[in-house]
Amino acid sequence: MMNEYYPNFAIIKEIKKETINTNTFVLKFTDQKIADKFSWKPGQFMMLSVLGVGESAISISSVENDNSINATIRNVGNVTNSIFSLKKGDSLGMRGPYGTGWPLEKIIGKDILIVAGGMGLAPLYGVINHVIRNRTEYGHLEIIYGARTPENMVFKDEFSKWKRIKNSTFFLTADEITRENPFECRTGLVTSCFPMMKTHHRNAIALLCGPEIMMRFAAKCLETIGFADKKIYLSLERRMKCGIGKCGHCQIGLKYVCKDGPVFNYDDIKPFIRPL
Amino acid sequence: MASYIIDKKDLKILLDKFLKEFKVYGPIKPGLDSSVDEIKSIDDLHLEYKSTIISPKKFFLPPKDTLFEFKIQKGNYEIKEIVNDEKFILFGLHPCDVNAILKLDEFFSGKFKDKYYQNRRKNSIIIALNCTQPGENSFCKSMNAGPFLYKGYDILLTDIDTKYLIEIGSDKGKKIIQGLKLNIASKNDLLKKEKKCKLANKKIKKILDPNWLPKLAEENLDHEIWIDLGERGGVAGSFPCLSCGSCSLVCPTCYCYDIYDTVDLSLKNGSRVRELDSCQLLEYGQVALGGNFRKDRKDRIRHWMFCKFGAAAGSKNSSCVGCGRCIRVCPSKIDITKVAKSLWRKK
Amino acid sequence: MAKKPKIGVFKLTGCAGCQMEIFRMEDEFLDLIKLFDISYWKMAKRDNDDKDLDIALIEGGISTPWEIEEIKCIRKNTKFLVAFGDCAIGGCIPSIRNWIPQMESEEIVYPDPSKICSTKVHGIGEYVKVDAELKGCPPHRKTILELLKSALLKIRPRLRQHPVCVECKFQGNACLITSNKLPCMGPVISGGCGAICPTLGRICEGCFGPMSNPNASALANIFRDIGLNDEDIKRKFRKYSGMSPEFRLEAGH
Amino acid sequence: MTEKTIKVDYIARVEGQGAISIDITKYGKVENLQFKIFEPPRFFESFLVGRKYDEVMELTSRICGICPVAHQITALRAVENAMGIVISNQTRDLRKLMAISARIFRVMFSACIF
Repeated sequence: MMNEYYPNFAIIKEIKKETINTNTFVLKFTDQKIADKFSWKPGQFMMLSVLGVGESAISISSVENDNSINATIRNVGNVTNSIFSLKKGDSLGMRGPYGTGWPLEKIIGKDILIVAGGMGLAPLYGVINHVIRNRTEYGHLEIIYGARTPENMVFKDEFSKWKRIKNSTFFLTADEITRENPFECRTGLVTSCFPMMKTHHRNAIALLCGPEIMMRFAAKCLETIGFADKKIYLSLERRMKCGIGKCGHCQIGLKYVCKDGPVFNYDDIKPFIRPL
Repeated sequence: MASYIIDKKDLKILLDKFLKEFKVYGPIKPGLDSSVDEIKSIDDLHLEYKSTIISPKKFFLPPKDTLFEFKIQKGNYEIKEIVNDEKFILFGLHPCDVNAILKLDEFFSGKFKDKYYQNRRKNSIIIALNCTQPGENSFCKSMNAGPFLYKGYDILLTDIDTKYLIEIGSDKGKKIIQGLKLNIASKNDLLKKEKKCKLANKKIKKILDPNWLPKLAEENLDHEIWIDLGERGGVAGSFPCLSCGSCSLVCPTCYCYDIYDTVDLSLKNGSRVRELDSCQLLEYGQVALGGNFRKDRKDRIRHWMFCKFGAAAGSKNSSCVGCGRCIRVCPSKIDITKVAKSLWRKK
Repeated sequence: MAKKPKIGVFKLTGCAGCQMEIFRMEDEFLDLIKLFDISYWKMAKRDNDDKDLDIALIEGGISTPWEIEEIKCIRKNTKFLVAFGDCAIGGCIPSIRNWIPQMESEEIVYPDPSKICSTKVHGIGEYVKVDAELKGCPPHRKTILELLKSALLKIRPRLRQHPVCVECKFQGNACLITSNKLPCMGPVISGGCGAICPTLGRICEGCFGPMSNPNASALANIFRDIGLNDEDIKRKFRKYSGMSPEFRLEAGH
Repeated sequence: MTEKTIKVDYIARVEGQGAISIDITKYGKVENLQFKIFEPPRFFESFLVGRKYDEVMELTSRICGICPVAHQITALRAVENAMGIVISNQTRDLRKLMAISARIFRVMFSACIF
């Protein structure tokens, strides 16, 4: 019997700097058998661990069907801090993937509205790439990405590519622009982009990820525009310890974020999202 | 399977046989303050207990449990498995606790299996004892978990005055009493058990209808009673919640745990440990950068109540069995049955 | 191996019991000397250097003007400043006198109070930024070790602030409040001691200070229900951490 | 005439919060001795007024972290004397045992750090 709690080991193949405190780590399982068997869906997450320090849930931000796993991590806590002190070639513990991921099969043929804030773009990165690769299967793609400042944005290298996607709109917005503004960001919250939005709620699905306060406001605004609760999906963050729905920390209402989520239909969890 | 009968004074024979082969844990004190601990001889055993302080889940989900040990050498890791193969008998568990164990069994299986729990469970033999003297806080009858047991035991004892009725519930149970000369129970003995059951049922004063509990939770997310419980007090004579976590720690179906790493001073050897946690504590919902998803006391107590009502993520597997431990242990005198009743009344 | 972290141990208004707790880590003490560079520790060595410390363990509260200067100076020279024990966090037992007029207490103790220069006792947090708190009177050696280990690992220490009740339940104790009607401070007091007193049948006196988000007013009400009067309750909350914001109301501010 | 001066800036036995300086003449006579305690006052005597009798032992043991037992046992005796309580021989012996072992610890400790 496999023990779910044992981490497998992965090697850091590459480290890409995203922002001042965010890096993308390209990881690969050291065990080739596990690496070959590994498959994931956009929106799922991994449990990364540095033995002696602890374990942390990190969402996968790879391009689909890639042999390696990208993890975009912001340096905020003990585990992430320890991961940041690792160098290329170092190994760390990794188990997963866990969670359900975005309902990509369910939304074929629909327009897609992606609203992301800050680090929230990481779990959606796979979705955007999936839509680009299967462009004909989906309708209009609209990405609204907000961050505190333009410097705080992740995946900046991809922005020029995303701006050229066929049948799509791409908004960038920042709370404040202190220094230069290389991507022609607007200022304001993500919701300030909604009035200019091309997506009409009739045939669209909204995918939200970001700080919970942002998602709550965005979901509320989308509701007033006319989006049905069932058409809004969001990816939540909670304290996770086991990743497999046993330790109980990530409960939200009748669900575990780690097992039943982290992607939820807004309709299911609406009563449980409240002010921090 | 067949039922047997044993004289109370002959219980020693039974216990001595078990002691020869297994480690035996059982209630060690009479009354309410009992605890399930190791039994070395018949004198340690007190089957007239009402309830234990800590539930017997500690044998399957210990307060502190090492998941694995590791060694770090020049950036390479080595993981050492922890094997615990000790076989043991839990002697004299009450039906509520056995039912709670059944719930945990369900919880720790499923798509992701918890090897540690399942391993301990596999190595355990449960000898249950039907509860003829339910305590004043018990409401097991309402939660379909007692006072008499109908499933989940390997062997079931029932006190019928001068004798114990022995019922076998599994092959494991059959195997361990093989070789003992026991008398087959008569029809009269079985009738006596029925009578005892009825008597015990009558002794339970707290009654609740479990069927509407989940619905009650669903409808009362924003009820005032949660503010009363958290800050103001006065729910059926209770004080405000202290967030001490006692209720969830003594609960036989609470399963939440925390995982952390410890290392020795050389930073080379360490272990990953899980420790029983409580949703009543502030740190339970805390994430990096100080964010907390359950900051308010009222949110925490509400979550726990809902979990016990069967309206949280654990669903039926973490719902209440009516053992009454949380009522007894709460310094604030918060009574889950009274909370449920006032929710119902205030509708 | 990287440079050994430099440690300084300082004593202000306290009893040195917390420092003693370091000496009492008999099993690990020799390893600690090897792993750390003890740069300043008046109690243990003659040559002391308080410059460029990685960690400073401050024992004791602040009750004199020159201690204010001293703690500010230590803060300047230290990367990670630890309030080591209850005195440094909130004044602990010496802070009981904060409720007595200063002149009055001086006159009781000293025949000539004019030579005494003392103010009310406060924790060091009143004057400087504190990076971590080690609760306890004295802190348990396990938590001290945890802090030192996390310094080596360069992570934030895992210092839990659960109530004594949690540890009491781990030990399998019966609740002293509910079963014996004793005024135990456990439900609002931070654990870490392993619930030593309740395990021996004694009530928790509260030497580890308030837990995270305690409900002190509720416990005061419970005490009142048990039969304590307002003076008793004030005295209980005013013992180890009366100055803490969590207990301030119950301690009679 | 001062021939030799012994100066200790901080004495570890009083937790580093005391100093001593001795001037000695040629003939070995102590000419000048200064003993300074710069430990901040904590006014135990004043705040113990108004506390309950059973708290005294607990509070006084915090006078000194090196020798808590001495203060504790003394406080116990004071309370017992005040209330006229006569303790049994067994209790007295146990306390003696405790005091002696605490003293052994203290002496060992002082020997170690110097």
